[in-house]
Amino acid sequence: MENLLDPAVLCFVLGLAAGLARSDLSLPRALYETLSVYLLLAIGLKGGVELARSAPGEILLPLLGALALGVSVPLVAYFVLRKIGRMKRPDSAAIAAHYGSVSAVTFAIVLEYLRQAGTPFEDYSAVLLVVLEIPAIGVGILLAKRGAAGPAAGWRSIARELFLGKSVFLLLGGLMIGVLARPETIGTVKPLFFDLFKGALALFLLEMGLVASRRLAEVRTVGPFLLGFGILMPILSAAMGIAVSLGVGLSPGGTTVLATLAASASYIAAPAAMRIAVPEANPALYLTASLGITFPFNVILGIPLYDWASRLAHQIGG
Amino acid sequence: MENLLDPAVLCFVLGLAAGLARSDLSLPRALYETLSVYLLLAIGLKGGVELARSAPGEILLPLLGALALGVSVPLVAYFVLRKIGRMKRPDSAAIAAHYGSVSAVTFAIVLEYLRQAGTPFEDYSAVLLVVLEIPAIGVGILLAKRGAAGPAAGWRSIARELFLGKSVFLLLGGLMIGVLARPETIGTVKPLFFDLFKGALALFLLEMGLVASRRLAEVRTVGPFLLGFGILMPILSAAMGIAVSLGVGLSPGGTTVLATLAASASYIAAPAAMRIAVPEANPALYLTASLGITFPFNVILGIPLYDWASRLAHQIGG
Amino acid sequence: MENLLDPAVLCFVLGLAAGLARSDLSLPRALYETLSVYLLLAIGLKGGVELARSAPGEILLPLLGALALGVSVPLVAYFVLRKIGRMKRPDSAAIAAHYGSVSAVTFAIVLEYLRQAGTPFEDYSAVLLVVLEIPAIGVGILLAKRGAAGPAAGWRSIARELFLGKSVFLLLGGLMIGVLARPETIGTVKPLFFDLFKGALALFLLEMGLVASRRLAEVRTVGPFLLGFGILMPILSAAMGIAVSLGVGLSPGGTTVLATLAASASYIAAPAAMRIAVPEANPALYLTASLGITFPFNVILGIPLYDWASRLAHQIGG
Amino acid sequence: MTPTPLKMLTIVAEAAIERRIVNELVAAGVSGFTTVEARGFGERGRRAGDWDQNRSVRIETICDAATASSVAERLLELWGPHYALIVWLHDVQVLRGGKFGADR
Amino acid sequence: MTPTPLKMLTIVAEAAIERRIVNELVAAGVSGFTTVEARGFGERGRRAGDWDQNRSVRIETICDAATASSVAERLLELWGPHYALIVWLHDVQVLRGGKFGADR
Amino acid sequence: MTPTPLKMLTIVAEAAIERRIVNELVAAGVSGFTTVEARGFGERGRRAGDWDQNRSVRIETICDAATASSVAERLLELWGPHYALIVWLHDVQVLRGGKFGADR
Ligand SMILES: Nc1ncnc2c1ncn2[C@@H]1O[C@H](COP(=O)(O)O)[C@@H](O)[C@H]1O
Ligand SMILES: Nc1ncnc2c1ncn2[C@@H]1O[C@H](COP(=O)(O)O)[C@@H](O)[C@H]1O
Ligand SMILES: Nc1ncnc2c1ncn2[C@@H]1O[C@H](COP(=O)(O)O)[C@@H](O)[C@H]1O
Ligand code: NA
Ligand code: NA
Ligand code: NA
Repeated sequence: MENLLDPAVLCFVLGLAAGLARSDLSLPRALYETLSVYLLLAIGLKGGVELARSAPGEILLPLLGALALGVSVPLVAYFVLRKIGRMKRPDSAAIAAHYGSVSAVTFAIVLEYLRQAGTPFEDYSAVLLVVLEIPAIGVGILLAKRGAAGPAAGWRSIARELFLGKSVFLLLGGLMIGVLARPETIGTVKPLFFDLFKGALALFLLEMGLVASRRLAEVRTVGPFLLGFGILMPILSAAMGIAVSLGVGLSPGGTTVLATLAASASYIAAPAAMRIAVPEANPALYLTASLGITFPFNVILGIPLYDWASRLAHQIGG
Repeated sequence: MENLLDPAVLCFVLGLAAGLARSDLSLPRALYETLSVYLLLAIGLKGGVELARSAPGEILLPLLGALALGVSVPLVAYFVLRKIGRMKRPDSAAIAAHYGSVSAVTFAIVLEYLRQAGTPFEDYSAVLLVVLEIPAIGVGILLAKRGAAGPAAGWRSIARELFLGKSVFLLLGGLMIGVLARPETIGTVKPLFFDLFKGALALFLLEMGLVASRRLAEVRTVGPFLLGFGILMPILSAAMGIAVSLGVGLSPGGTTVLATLAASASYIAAPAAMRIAVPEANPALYLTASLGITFPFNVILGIPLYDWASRLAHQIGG
Repeated sequence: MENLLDPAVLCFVLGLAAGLARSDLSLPRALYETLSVYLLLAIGLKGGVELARSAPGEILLPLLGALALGVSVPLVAYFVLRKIGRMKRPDSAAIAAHYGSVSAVTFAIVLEYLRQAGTPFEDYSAVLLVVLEIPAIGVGILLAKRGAAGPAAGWRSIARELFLGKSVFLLLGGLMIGVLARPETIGTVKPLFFDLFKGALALFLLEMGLVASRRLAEVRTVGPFLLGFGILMPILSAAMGIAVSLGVGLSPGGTTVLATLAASASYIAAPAAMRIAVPEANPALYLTASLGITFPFNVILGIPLYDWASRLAHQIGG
Repeated sequence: MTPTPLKMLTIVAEAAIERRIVNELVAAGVSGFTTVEARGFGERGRRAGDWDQNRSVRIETICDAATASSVAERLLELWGPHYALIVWLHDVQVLRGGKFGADR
Repeated sequence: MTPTPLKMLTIVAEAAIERRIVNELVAAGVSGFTTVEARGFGERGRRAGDWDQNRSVRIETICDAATASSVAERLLELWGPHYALIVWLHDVQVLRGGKFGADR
Repeated sequence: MTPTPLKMLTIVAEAAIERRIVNELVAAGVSGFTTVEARGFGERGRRAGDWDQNRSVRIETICDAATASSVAERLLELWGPHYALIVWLHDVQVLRGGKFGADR
């Protein structure tokens, strides 16, 4: 329950409450956009600075593990959605892409969680985040189009949407700046990009709470199956993430990170790409599942759970 | 005069000057909205952290005092407006509600003023702010509707407007987060919500200066009575605030705070509620009085005056 | 090449890359406006605090030198554009005004550059920035209107556009606040206006990169002459700036500052004024030259070059 | 497709009554509406749109002529006397009339 | 109420001349106008609306046909040659014509 | 100047397809268009406009009647089935018809 007493998590709960109570609290879209650019860039920057400290060799195996997750999680999700949920193919594929891809904000929260607890984790974690963003989206598109001529908008335009989309572009850009910039000069932007990070995350979570509450309000319309999926799928993905982590030799902290990444569902890159590549999928379904159910679950309960499980797995495994 | 040499107050003067000189300086509304959300939340948070340190018992009496002020100030104001100013009932009631309610920004400025001077004040001050927001608005609506069937929009929809309005919601939400969050984790959002507070206040005051200047430009149209009211009423309210403070045993610093709260006029919660509950009141009147006259007066001259009077009262009383 | 490894410069490059690759990255205009207000005010504030430390006498000569530059640079630019470039009179005059005036952001970057390198510079540098903004715009208008009845919009309305334009107004306002405010109270706004400055500059440069990239994309349409002008003119102006600096006795750091100011081209005050005073000039030309060519050149290569030349000149001269 | 003639009802009002206007539209059974942020000037003075108390919204809804007139009258009756508010109508052609309830 | 037929004059122009356009409208005696932020594309290229120099405004004013035409002509004459600017007219029906000077 | 009668085609669509709509307009040879940010409500639910996935744009373009109809049909055909999208037409008069290709 301690996680609930973190101010950023409390801000999220406040936003949820405001939305559910139909308060007239609203934040300007310009703030939403600004904070999301800021957070992506800052996550990249921090990740880049840490990456510069790590040895190139040690990244390879975890990277391959992340890639394997990025492909297998959406396949499992698709199977569950089609066979158990009996959902339509495009909807299943689009939702699967969301759950295979990742949420940068959830990543930021788990890192803060570990820092707070004093748990160390691998320096190259941000690379795992970047690597996990895209593959699942490709898998989702392939699943949607099986047998069809190709994605509605052409592969080229989808690839551009992905690699030039703000999410990947800013994370990668930030990473590169973090790696390239000399340490002395990084210090000059530290007050904005590092010291304010947690506060900005809290403010963003307030806004996310408002957005999520509107999605949550639609849960009735999407049916009980998707509600269950939105909670059980991340737990399943986290378990897969823990298994892979043990396999590639991550530390307990790193295991929590990879489990949380696997459990998180994308709400920036995947919705944008799916809307264009699989227009026949109903956005209400994937947005409600990803943002209305899984995101709140992960932020409030999931992360502590995955951390507990990761540590347990290491105790048993070690 | 020293107050005038504070950078935040100077920013307000700069904004006023820009507006009066009809400079093309303008700040985006998204910034106005963002800063007002930020300030309300930060005031709440800080207040909550301080509140957590204070003993529950000591709050009771000052709270009752604040409530008494919140009811009596609008009654006095209404009397003055009706009998001396000969203004229409709805206008008088709406203006009275503004002067009985409070301005969170003015509250923030007086706290910075006291901190700068090293004057201590009660830990639970933010609770007084929250408690003073609403009663006067209720009083104002009752005054406007005396004998009538009820407020234009129904009591329920007005209550929701008030308690779920962004002003009360964020202050209360911030307070609760400040009380609930563990001290270690509050530290992580300190750079944004505490360290930047005064600078953000300065930027907000720049914008308020621009908004106030447009209101000030309308002073001619509202007549000399309202101009006088906008300066003398806050002084009268401050005197009432000082009397109550002595009665409930506040420190000199706390007295300055309560006097300033009494003297301040609302420009977020009250205008929103009055526009809906008393549509026949002319907004030009209450906005010009509250924002064009009283707010600048309090920021520039009022606060030092109330502080001086509070200390004097304590010397005489003590 | 070291300058390229500064995070703010790298952010600019990232923005340029995003724009040229046609990424869907975009920042809200409200952020652009907010950051430009913030930067102008912060530059003024910092400048004012430093100015308060300098002796009034020592400013006079450098001030006159700056004025001379502000008049002579646009004359030289106009001559080049008319005689060598064979451009139309209004276009030449408008472009000349841009190159005679200055860019506050370029100024901020050169100051950070010098601070990073530990090179001292004169305390009153911000005054030179303010003084250089306007004269060249006046010269440009006169050049455009030679023989004509007067500027399209009347001198009065142009003067108001200039002195009440946000650029001059905020710089001057900030300067005055910085000079007037008591040092203890300036400390309270330091976290926002001083500590965050470099980070905010980096974020602004990301956005400027996006804007510049669109201008850069138009370079084909403006022809090779303007491309050459956009690179060679700032070098020529910087040389003039160095000569004047030696004449008025600036330090090596101060010489770099004045050279960079001379080399920088305005993109806030001048475009706004020229659009109104010389409507027949084609904005695509001056915006592309100033923002698409000269600004990136100065940020990436120009500043290190001017610094090197300034130090060389002092070694030879000294 | 032959275009179906319908009415566009446009409303410019102060933001304070946006929610209530929308409720009226929904109650009148319109099939949808589109809102943009606005500022402006009118009988009740300048609305500069730079803070809560002086911003406006511009709402437009396509519906049949009868609904358009009756909603317009009702809005003016309810809020015309006390709020910054104007409404106007004009003719439009839509391509899929069914969507707007034209063939109900 | 029988609706009064009037003209809607809509102006899309670069933001640099907004203040001056508004002055012309006021000088022509219109009863009000509504402004929204816009971006777009035309003869003078793309106006992406993301910084001061490339944003546009869309201003609409309801007035009688004669005023609408004469203002439109005047704006095009004054700023058509040098600024991004288009104007168009269309017929509208308003419910309280008096407010727009229709029965002056 | 005698005003030239032309058509205004207005499109309200979810932001995800803005770029592609604009490409269609350009391909159809319109002389320009004007875009504003919008939110709203329709068949496909509420679009509150407060984050990427639920904002809309309102695009208007003046062109001849034939172009207006054919573009409208094409947009509805391409994206009507899967995206939040409505289009409508109305008559406008412009003062410098040549600019809009009216006398081509
Ligand atoms: N003649 C008009 N043409 C266009 N918009 C108008 C006109 N009159 C008023 N408005 C708009 O309607 C709002 C309210 O009008 P009013 O109630 O007259 O103050 C104004 O703020 C304008 O945005
Ligand atoms: N055919 C058109 N339809 C709608 N808006 C247009 C059209 N042509 C131009 N515009 C708008 O008017 C602005 C100025 O047009 P222009 O002077 O042709 O560049 C453009 O940026 C567009 O916003
Ligand atoms: N009847 C209508 N009148 C005006 N705008 C509408 C109407 N119906 C839909 N819209 C707008 O078009 C968008 C997409 O409509 P839809 O595809 O029906 O959800 C909505 O979000 C509204 O902004
Ligand atoms: Na995932
Ligand atoms: Na009060
Ligand atoms: Na220059």
